[in-house]
Parts: sequence; structure tokens; C-alpha cells
Amino acid sequence: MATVEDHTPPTSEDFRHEIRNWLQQNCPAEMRDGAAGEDSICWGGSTWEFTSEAQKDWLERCAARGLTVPTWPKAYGGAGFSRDQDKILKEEMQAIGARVPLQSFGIWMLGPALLKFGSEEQKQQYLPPIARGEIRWCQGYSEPGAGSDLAGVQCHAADQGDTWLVNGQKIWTSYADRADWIFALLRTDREAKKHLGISFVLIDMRSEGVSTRPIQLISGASPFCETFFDNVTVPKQQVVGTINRGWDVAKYLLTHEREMISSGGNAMGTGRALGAVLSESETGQGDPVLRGGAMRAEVDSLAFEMTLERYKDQAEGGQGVGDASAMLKYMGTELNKQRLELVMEAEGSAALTWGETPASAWLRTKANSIEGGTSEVMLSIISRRILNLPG
Amino acid sequence: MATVEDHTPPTSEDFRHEIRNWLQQNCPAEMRDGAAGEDSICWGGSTWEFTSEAQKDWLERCAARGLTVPTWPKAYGGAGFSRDQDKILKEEMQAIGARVPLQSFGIWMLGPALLKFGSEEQKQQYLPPIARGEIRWCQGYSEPGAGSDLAGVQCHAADQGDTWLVNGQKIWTSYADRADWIFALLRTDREAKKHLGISFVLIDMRSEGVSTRPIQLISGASPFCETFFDNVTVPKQQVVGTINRGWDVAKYLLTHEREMISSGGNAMGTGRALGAVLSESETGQGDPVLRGGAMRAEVDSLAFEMTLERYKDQAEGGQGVGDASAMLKYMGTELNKQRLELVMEAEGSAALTWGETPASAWLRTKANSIEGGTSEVMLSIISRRILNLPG
Amino acid sequence: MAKLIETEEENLLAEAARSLLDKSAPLSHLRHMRDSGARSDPALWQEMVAAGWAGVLIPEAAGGVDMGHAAAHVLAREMGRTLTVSPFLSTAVMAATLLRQFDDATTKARLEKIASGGLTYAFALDETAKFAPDSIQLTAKKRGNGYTLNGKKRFVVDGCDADRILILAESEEGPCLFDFANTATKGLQRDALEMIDSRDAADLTFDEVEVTGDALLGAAGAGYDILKPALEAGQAALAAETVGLSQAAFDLTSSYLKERKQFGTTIGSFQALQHRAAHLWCEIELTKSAVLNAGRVLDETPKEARLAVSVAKARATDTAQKSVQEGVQMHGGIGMTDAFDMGFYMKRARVAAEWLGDYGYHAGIVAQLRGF
Amino acid sequence: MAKLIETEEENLLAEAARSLLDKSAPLSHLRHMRDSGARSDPALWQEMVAAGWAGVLIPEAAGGVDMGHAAAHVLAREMGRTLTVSPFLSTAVMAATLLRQFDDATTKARLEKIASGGLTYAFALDETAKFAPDSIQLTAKKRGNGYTLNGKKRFVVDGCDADRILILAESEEGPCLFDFANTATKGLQRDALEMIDSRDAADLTFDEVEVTGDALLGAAGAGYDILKPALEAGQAALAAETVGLSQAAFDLTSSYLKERKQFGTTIGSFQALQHRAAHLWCEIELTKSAVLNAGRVLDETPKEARLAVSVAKARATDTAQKSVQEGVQMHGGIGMTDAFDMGFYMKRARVAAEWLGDYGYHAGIVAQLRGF
Repeated sequence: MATVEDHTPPTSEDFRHEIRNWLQQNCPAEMRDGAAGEDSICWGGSTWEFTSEAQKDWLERCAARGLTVPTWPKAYGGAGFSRDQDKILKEEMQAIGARVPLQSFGIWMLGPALLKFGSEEQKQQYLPPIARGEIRWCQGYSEPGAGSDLAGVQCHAADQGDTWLVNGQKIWTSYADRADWIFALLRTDREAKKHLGISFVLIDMRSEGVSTRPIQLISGASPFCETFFDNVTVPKQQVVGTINRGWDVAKYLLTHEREMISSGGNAMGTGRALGAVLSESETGQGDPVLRGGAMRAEVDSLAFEMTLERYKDQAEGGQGVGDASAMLKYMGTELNKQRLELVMEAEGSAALTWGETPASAWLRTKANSIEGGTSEVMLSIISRRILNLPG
Repeated sequence: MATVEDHTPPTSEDFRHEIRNWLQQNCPAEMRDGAAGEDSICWGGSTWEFTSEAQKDWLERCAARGLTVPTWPKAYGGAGFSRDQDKILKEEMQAIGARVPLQSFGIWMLGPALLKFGSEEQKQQYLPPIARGEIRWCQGYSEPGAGSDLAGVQCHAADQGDTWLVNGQKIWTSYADRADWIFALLRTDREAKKHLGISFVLIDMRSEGVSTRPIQLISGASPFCETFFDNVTVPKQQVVGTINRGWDVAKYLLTHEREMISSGGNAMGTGRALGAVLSESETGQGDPVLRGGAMRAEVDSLAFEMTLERYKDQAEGGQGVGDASAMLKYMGTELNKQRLELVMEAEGSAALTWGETPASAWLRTKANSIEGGTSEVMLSIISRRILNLPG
Repeated sequence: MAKLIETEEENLLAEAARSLLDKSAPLSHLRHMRDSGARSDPALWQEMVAAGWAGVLIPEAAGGVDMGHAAAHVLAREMGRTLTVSPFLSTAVMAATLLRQFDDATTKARLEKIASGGLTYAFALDETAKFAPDSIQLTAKKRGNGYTLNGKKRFVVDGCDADRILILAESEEGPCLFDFANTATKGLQRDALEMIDSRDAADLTFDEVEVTGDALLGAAGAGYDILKPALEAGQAALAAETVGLSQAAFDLTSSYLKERKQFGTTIGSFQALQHRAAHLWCEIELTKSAVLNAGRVLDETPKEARLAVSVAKARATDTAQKSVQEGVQMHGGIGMTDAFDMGFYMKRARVAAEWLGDYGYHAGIVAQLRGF
Repeated sequence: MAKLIETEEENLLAEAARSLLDKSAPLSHLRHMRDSGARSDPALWQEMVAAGWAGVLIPEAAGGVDMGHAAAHVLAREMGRTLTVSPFLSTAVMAATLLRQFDDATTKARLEKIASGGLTYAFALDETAKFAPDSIQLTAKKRGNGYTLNGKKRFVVDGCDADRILILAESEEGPCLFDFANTATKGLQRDALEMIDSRDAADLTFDEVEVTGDALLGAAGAGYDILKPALEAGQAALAAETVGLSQAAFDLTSSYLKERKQFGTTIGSFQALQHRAAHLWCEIELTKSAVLNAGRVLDETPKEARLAVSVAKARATDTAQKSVQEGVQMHGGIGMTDAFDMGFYMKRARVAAEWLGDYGYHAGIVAQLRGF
């Protein structure tokens, strides 16, 4: 691996070879089972209980090499990889069935926001612990009564000089009950127009006055919470970007989140390809309705993957993805819902029980077209900002 | 047939027997070919050229017995049949492949409106010639610039004492170039609110100042015209119902028209059942996408037929169909469009030429979800009047 | 055929049913059962028995009220509305339809017992993950006066708590139907399934299970013929139940559209949602017609009911999925929470979709009967 | 693989193509051709030849510009936008891809002739109403040095006016591909088809038609292998053409939504139409990606192009139908009139759907390659 770091840029074949060697030497056998389900994820954080020594070793070895956040700068705990290098890393990991060493909202969401909007101090303070899996973050956007209407934030931060006094409630905060910190949208100016007067604030969940309550979903899982702020004091330096301009940060992250959710499309459901499910299903092959539906889903899903690829190429080429992320979010989640419906049909009564069945993943996909902006909001964004239709 | 008229009500078996005998004796052999396409229809009217002696005989014999409009009162040229009797007549006609003796907008549209809103004098004047196929009617509702927005009628009838002076233009007037008379919505009060100030007026197409221009459709057919009124004088007794309350008549007829269009669903396309097309198609059986689609279409089409039946039963039971006719219109035309898409797919390249192919019928169905109120207008009607959603 | 509108009698029956269910089995009752781990509620069933529901398809001579399939559908639909858990479908619809084909004393006694609430049934049909009653692998081997059963049955609805089980097996003489006490039996293994709709279902494994000769219903080899009317009755009643479910989910959604405010207005004023809701209403209307029609045909010309029943089951399956999917999506976040009822409808809709033949199974029958 | 974004070079090519087509072959040109009964326009083709389009896939050594499939797709897409009628797809894409597999003098001369606009080709493949190149019934019977052909070919695109025809036939040695002058020939009957998209197509009947041995391309029995690259190139280019069509129909519709007033406002402010338009835009985006991908794969790893090509053709077929159907419906009455252009898009979309394999054909290939 030393060589990877020294040569810049190494040829991609050399790079691949070195990555392969490093993985061979460092990825514990137990972490090579290709598992991708909810149970195998390492979320990190101060209260994280590793499911095995191997999970701990794997995280630490990766973190030491910057491989939990390969494309972040080395200064903040990353490996400074280009996107092509990152792709090679992912391919090589996939080839040996290596688990992702660490997943978190810090990596997906806060990190990119800090890299773009954070002060140098904030970057140095918050990014490395995310990369090492030491601090687990959650997201505080939605509020009861304003699900899709994010700019309608009511949760209030009153100006107290050097600090804010925060009061209010957030909902759909992912795993807030297990998070160390939260990044939240707060109303810092009640007089300003809707989209103004909002700030993007980082809050320690151990602060006095913060409490959470998990929300049970129809899938049986509780990935979301309600989070309550009752006279919570927050230092002003914990605002990211400009005060009252948090909407800019939020908008950037929303775009980013849509891409994440859409590209996670297949991974969010059952890990098995539809074709594999169908070819193993006991009678699915003979039913033209199911088979025709699966053929259609497969065509669509391949076209969607090509679209993700195209937009990534575009983003890298400097053209940006922008509002088209709404399309990725919309199509990714809707196609994935359809795919899981077909998986349920293909597996018939075998899928109707809890346990080792796709039932829970099927129900979980129903939230994907709601969280991070509903499909309807995405369509309205496309209509207005891309098609320039009135209204 | 005398017996049919004497006994009231005859048992349905007797009735069926008598109908069968009458048809056996009166329906010319050439009129028993089961033809239902555009070319085999007898539309009647003063300029009608019968395609054969048999067509003429068949019309005259039916008209003499009231069988062109079986459910109309005998006094106006009908046979006074109940709906059950009418159903038996249709079944027996279908059994020998008898053609419908006469079709017309007079029968479908104006007749029912006159029966409900016309004066006794109007009924006696206009209904019998419709029943005998002597006068052909067309409908003048839509105007350029106000396709779906029927209440936005601009075509103007200026009050001149005993007469109106009509000026303006209608569009989508069916076969106006071959019609003797038109029933039209005209604005008779420009001050009144949108839905008021409209009258339902009957106009002789031979009146000075009336002209027409056919519109060619993408299917190649020209079933519609533009119709122009240039200082046309119309006697005031040719208003049906109350002056300025023509919207009531129009609304009634719109409901009626929706039912007509939806129940005509299958007849409007190719006469062949989807299943027959598919089982004869050369490779359609082996393609799960096509076969799955056809299965779905068949299920839906049967459910739709049952729904038509249910609503007819409801209407007869006095519960009325009302706004639900919007559902019949919407689902009937949308399902029929899907069906013709499948027919085109099933017939493959054999369907891609003009002539004895479903191509023309396929293209014609595309208008069905536009004429008589678009699918979007139907959905809005359902949303507002049935679901009571706001707006 | 009788008209495709509900009769005054049917309307009264629906009202009575609604009143019983709203009191004794609203959706919160199912939630309570699930949370307390109960998969059936004998007391509730006795209430239904007292109202005559158990005997809806049982001849008066055997203690029933014999109101017919259309009436049974009214009850099933109302139970679908509140997702009521009961042995109604397996026992009062399917078993009653099956047993009334026979007029021996034993059968009559069983029908009487069903009508009086003393006996419930389950049907053991599926062997793979899909409904396929015409390809049975579970063997019934003649042994003296009786039979020995070997094989597996899956997704036996009511399979844990039903008193008796009707088992479709393949013998040398062809398909046989056995009527079997669902008690501890040598060689029979019963695995309760933890169903997503929280109802009773089980997998059954038969390892050299011996049954006596009088367990055989009807003639050996006639198993499928005897079963057929019960299957059709069950499929149609399940379609009715599923229509009730679709309507209830739709009603929840449509109310929510009128109440919920976002972006400064009720979301029901958004035309995109209006049109989707209107389309869904149309779908439900078509499905209601198909179910009404199936009821009429089963009551009047039961031997020609195959097409009508499959159209109804296919439509009901499809419409229910649309209704619950739109239901969750239009509710947004709240629709995803277990605290809200929509998830219960979604889970039941999926189980009902598979039971007694899925969409493709019934659409396939329709295609075949329509000549393609 | 090269990135899935269009290169600067491709953008310039598209601009040049658009400028030529907007001038010489706007949609009104097709309308004019149809109304005057013309099914091809040799002068227009010579303009394209002059611009180098005929040689887009022909090696420079044979007088072409050899720009590759992705470039050919740019041209095809722009022609789809204006529904340009030309021999581009059959000749410049398919025949060129086919012939460049050989390096003999005759073939080279033919490629040169194609590039210089002196030779056009048609492919005679279909024998039933569906594309099925792997089950050929037209027989080629060895007779001395040559072959005798018997059988029928249907839906031969460009079959009336092309100079030569490539015919897939079944011989004792397996499938054979013949390169055949499309002139009056004993035993050959050519029936022009009156196509709904107003283009050139014919049915061909072969009754003891004799061809010489040198008409056989490549080895006997290798006909399908030789044909395969040409088919894939044609399918992908047709997908590109169809994407252009979808986009053009969508653009018409989207402009109309902004202009047309009903109920006192522009219809584009109705949310139901907005969401449908937005959805359609998403569909087109996915299809564009599939076509871009097929171009890249054909240029870089042509032997592995099967999946990419079928995804592109399937998606393009499906998206085009949606685009024209929504196009007609959202335009209302005007969309139905022949005087408006939408009908032309609808008709071409249907013909393009069937040519070289319909949705089900290509989705079937996708399923097979994805293991089910």
C-alpha cells in the first residue's frame, strides 16, 4: 500500500494490483462474506458494539489507510483517491466480498457538507472522527406537520449572544437514539421569508435537554426517531456556513442525499438480483405476468444503472448533476419499489413470513420514495426547474 | 310481431321467440354478415346513399316496427321496449349477425335530450324523422381555443326578437359535412356567468351562412369538421329547454355521451377480441411481455363490461349514473387504447400498413380519450364531484 | 341473472355486519391481537356465529341460514374493511361449500357443528410457494382400510387453530380429499408461521401419517372435483374481503387528502394527487363490479362460475396492491409508521394476493377460458 | 470505457446534423413526401453523403470517415428528431458494419460505393410478422455453382428502392447470407407496402430464384454470425433514432403545455400534467443513458454489445410509445389531427418498435443474459 501512496498517479493496473494485495493482507476472512444487510453494517459511534473482533479490526485497518472515506483529502482522514481509483477499490472489495468497513450519515451527508461549507477549523474538528467511526451523526431536517415542506422549519434557535437556545421537535431523524451528534436545520430568524432565516447547526446529542423516541415502521424496523429539544444551549461556532443561510447547505445536501438514496437503490432492498430470485422461484417462470414484469424491471434497472453512471461522469466532468438528482431519487426509489414487489410475487407464500425473507426489505422500500423528499416533490422539482413549467 | 305488440308484458321466452321469428322473416341475408366497421354503418339522412337495396329494406322494415329506437315511446317512432326486451332484441340480432339498421347522433344524443327537455311539439317534430333515418344530426359543442372548457362557449346568438342571429365557429362537429341539422351550444347572454347564458339550439344546416370544413385525423379518417356560422338566422322555437339554461341540457347529454363512448369501447376498435388476435398471432404467444399484457387487458376489459352492466342496472333501478359516467368514459376509453396497443403489438409488422389492418382503428382510439371530455377532465370531475376533494 | 346492484337485504346485512365489527373487531383489535401474540379470537367468532355468519352457506336443514354467496361476500367485504381475523373464509365459506355437497349423517352433523360454532376447518393445499392444486405431490397410499400420508403442505391458512383440516393428496386412484382432526398425530409435524399479516398459518409435514378410510371425502380420485366448488367460493369471498380492504385503505387516504396541510394548503387540492386518487377510485369501482358479478354467478349458475371468480380474484388482488401502495405514498412519513393502520392493510393485501392463487394464476385462467 | 457523456466532437457533429436536417429535411419534408407519394429522396441522401454520413462506419481506406457507432447514433438521433427518411440505417449503419468484416476487393468496392453515395442496401430478414432471424424458412438450395431461393420475406425496410438486398436464407449447411441486386429477377416478386410511417418497405416472394455462387457472403452456414454485428449496430442506431423521436415529441408537448390556455390558465400549470411530463422526462433520460452506453460498448468492446444493445432498443421502443401517447393526449384535439405533426411521430414510433425486434424480443434477450 505504501506504493499506492507514493506514486501519483500510479497506472490503474498497478493501482489495482496494490489494492488487491492490501485487501488480501488486511481484510479479515469473516469480513469477506459479502453480507450487506442491516445486521452486517458497521455504523460506528461512541456506543457502537462491534459484532466481532474482525469487524473492529477491519474498521481500524481501513481507517488507518483512509479507506473508510477514500475520496476525502488525506488531511481529514481520507485517502485522497480519484473517482476512478475509488471505483477500482470498490471493484476489488466486491471481488472478494469484502464488507463496507463503515457506513454513516457523517460519511454520506455531513462530510460533503463540511467539505463544501465548513470552516477549516470545523473540517479539522469533525471530519477525522467521522472517518475513524468514532462519532456517529444523525440528520435533523423534517418536523411534524411539515414532512415534505422542509423550508417550513419551526424548530427554533433563539439568539443568546454567543449561544443559541434551541426549542422544538424534529422527526424522521435516522437512528437519533444511537447518534452522538445531530446536524439540524433550525429557524434562527422568524421574521425572514420562509427559505431565509434558517441555519444549519451541529448539536451534541448529549447536551442537556435533548431526548429521542424511536418510531417503529411497518417493516418492524425503527431506523427513525422523533427528537426533542427542550431549552438546549448550542455554541454559535457550531453553525455551518452563514447564519440564516442554512438553506443553501440544506439544498446542497438534499441534492446529495437524493443521489445517495437513488444509487443505493439496489442495495437497500434484498441483495439478490431479480433474475436470480425468479430463476429459483418455484413457479414464477411459468407465469407470463410475473415474467413479463421481471423482464421489464430488469431492462429498467439496467438503464437506471447506466444513468447513474452517466450522471457521475457528468458531475466529474464539471457539468454537475444539480436538479437532475431529483430524477435519480425519483426513478431509483420507484423502480426499486417495483422490483421488491416482483421479488415478493416471485417468492410467493415463502415471502409472507418474518425472518429470512424479503418481506422486511419490501416494506422498507416503501419509505424510500418518501424520505429525503417524496416522489411528488421530486416530480415538482423536475417540472419547475428542469422543464420550466409554470407554478 | 303482432303478438309482441298485443301482449303486455309477454313472458321473456315468448318475446324472444317472436323477435327471432320476425328477424328470420325480415332481416335480409346480406344484412346478416356481422359487419360492424365504419363502412357497414347506415347513418341515414337526406343525402344518404344506401350501399345496397338490402340496407334500405332493412332500415325501412325496422323503422316501421320501431326497432331503430326500440326503447323510445311508440308515439315518437320507437317500439316502447323495456331494457330487458331491448337486451333480448340485441342478443337475437347478434345471434344471426344482423347489422344495426341505423346509427346516428340523433338516436344517441339528441333523442334522449329531447325526450327529457323538449316540448311536446319538438318531440313530435324531430323524433320520428330520426327514428326513420330521414334527418341526420351532428353535435356542435367544442370551439377552437376551448377544447375541454365547454362552458367557455363564444359562438354567439344575438337576440333579434323572434329569431337569433348566430355568428361563430364550432369544431369537432362529427360528420357535419353530411348532416342535415346540428344541435349546438350557443352563448345567448354575454353578461351572464360562464355556465349561464348558454342555450341549446337546433339549426338547419341548409340555413344561409352555415358552412363546414372536414378535419383529417391521424388515422386517415375525417369524422369531424369545423363548422362556421356567418349571420345565420334561427327561429327562437328551436331552443330546447329554457333560454340561457342550455348548460343543463348539455350536462345531461355529456353524461349520456360518456356512457355511449365508454360502452362503445370495444366496438370502436377492431371488432376482434384480443384473445383471438393473440392466439392467431405468429409469435405473440411466446412473448411473456405481450402475453402478460394481454392477460391483464382481458381481465380489465371483463371487469369493465361488468361495470357497464352494473351501472345500467343502477340507472334502471332509479339510482342514476350521474357523475360516475365520467368513470365509464375514462376507463372505457383508456382500456380500449391499451387494448389496441396490444393488438398492434400482437399483429407485429402485419399491422403496420394501411388497409385491412387494425392500424386505422388503433389511431382512432387515441381520440376517444379526448372527444366528449378528455380523460383529464373526467378525472377532475371524479375528484371534485365524487371524492369531494377541494378545488 | 339478478341485477348487479346490492339488494335491500344485502344492504341491511352490511349494516348489521358493520355494526358488529366496528364494536367487536375494529382494526385496533387486530393490532391488539398482534401485540399480545394472539392469532385467533374464539370469543369474536362466537359473536359472529350468534349473528348467523357461520351458517351463511349452510342449508337450513343443517342449522344454517343459507343466504348464499353474495351475502357471504357482503360479510367478507365488511371483514376486509376492518381486517377482521376469523375462521369465516376457511370454515363458513370453503368448508361449508365443500361439505354441503354430501348428504350423509356425518357430514350433516359437521355442518350443524360449523353453524353452531363448534367446529372450524383449514385447507391444506399448497406444496410449493405458489397455489397449484392440480399438481399435488403429497401421497396417500392405500393401507388396509385406510391411507398413509407422506409429504408437505405449506401456507395452510388457519392451520394451527382449526379443529379439522381438509387435505388434498395424490393417490393411485387420483386426487383424494381427506377430512382430518387437527390434533397431535403420530408423524404429523405442525410448524406455526410468523405471518406478516399476523394471522394463523402453518406448514404441515406428513411422515407416514395414518388415516382411517372414513377420513376420505367422496370417492377416491374425485378429490379435485369435490374441492373445486369450495375453491371457487373461497376465491370469490377472498376477492370480496380484499375489495373491502381496498375501499378502507382508499377511504383512509381520501380523508387524509382532505385534512393534511402542506405548503400552505390541503394536499387534496394538488391535482396530481387528485387524479391519482380518482384513478384509484375507478379501479376500485371495476373491481367491485367483478366481485358483485362473481357473487351473482355463484348463486345462480355455480357450475359456470370459473371465469367470473377468476376475474374477481385477479382484479381484487391487483386493486388492493394499488390501493395500499398509493395509501402509504400519499400519507408520506406517517403512512410508513407502525402506529398508523396503513401498514396492516399493506401486509394483509400481500397475503391475500397469494392465498388461493395469485394474480398471474387467475389471469391465466381468464386467458385460457377466453381462448388464448 | 469512455465516459457516458457526449464528447465535444459529438456535440459538434450533432450541431452540424441539426443544421443540415433543419434546412433540408424538417418534418414538413416528410409530410410533403407522403402527400406526393414519394417514399425516398435521393437528392437528400446525396446531401448526407456529401456531409460524410454514408461513410460514418466505413474505414478510411474504403473512403469512409470511420467515426464509430456513437457518432452514427448522434446522426440517427438527429434524424429521429425530424423523422428524416433516408437509407442511412440500412445502408450506412447495417450494410457498412456487415461488409467491413470482409477485406476482398469486391467488398471494398462496395463499401467505397456506399461511402460515395452510389449504392444502397436493404436487409431481407423477417418471414413472419415478428423479427426472428434465428428461425428462417426461406430455403437456399445448392444448384451447381449457385443457389436456388424459395420462400417469402416480409417487412423489408427500404426494399423497393435499395440497390441491393442482403437476404438471410437457410441452406443445408446452415444459414447463408446472400448479397443480391434488387432488380427485376425471374421468380422474384416485390410488393410495395403502404406503410403507416410513409417509408419504403416491401414484401418479397422468391419462387425458384437463382443466384450465383459469388452472391454468398462469407462461408455457407455462417450467415447468422456475419449478420450479427450488423443487426446489433442497426438495433442500437434505431434505438438512437427513436430517442430522437421521443425527445422531439416531448419537446412539442412541453412547449404546448407552456402555450395552450384552458380554463383561464396555461395547461402546463396543472400539476397532474406537470407530474406526467416530469415522469416522461425521467423515462427519456434513462433511455438516453442506455443509448449512450450502447454506442460506447459497440465502439469499444463490440463482441460484448448484446446486452447493451438490447437494453437500448427495448427502452427506446417503450419510451417512444409513452412519449407519443402522452403527446397526443396532452395536445387534445389538435394532437389527433393530421395537420399537426404528432401523428407522424406516433406512426413512426410504432414501425420503429417492430423493426429489428420489438420490446418483448429485446427484453427476452436481456432476461436470458441476466440469467432468467
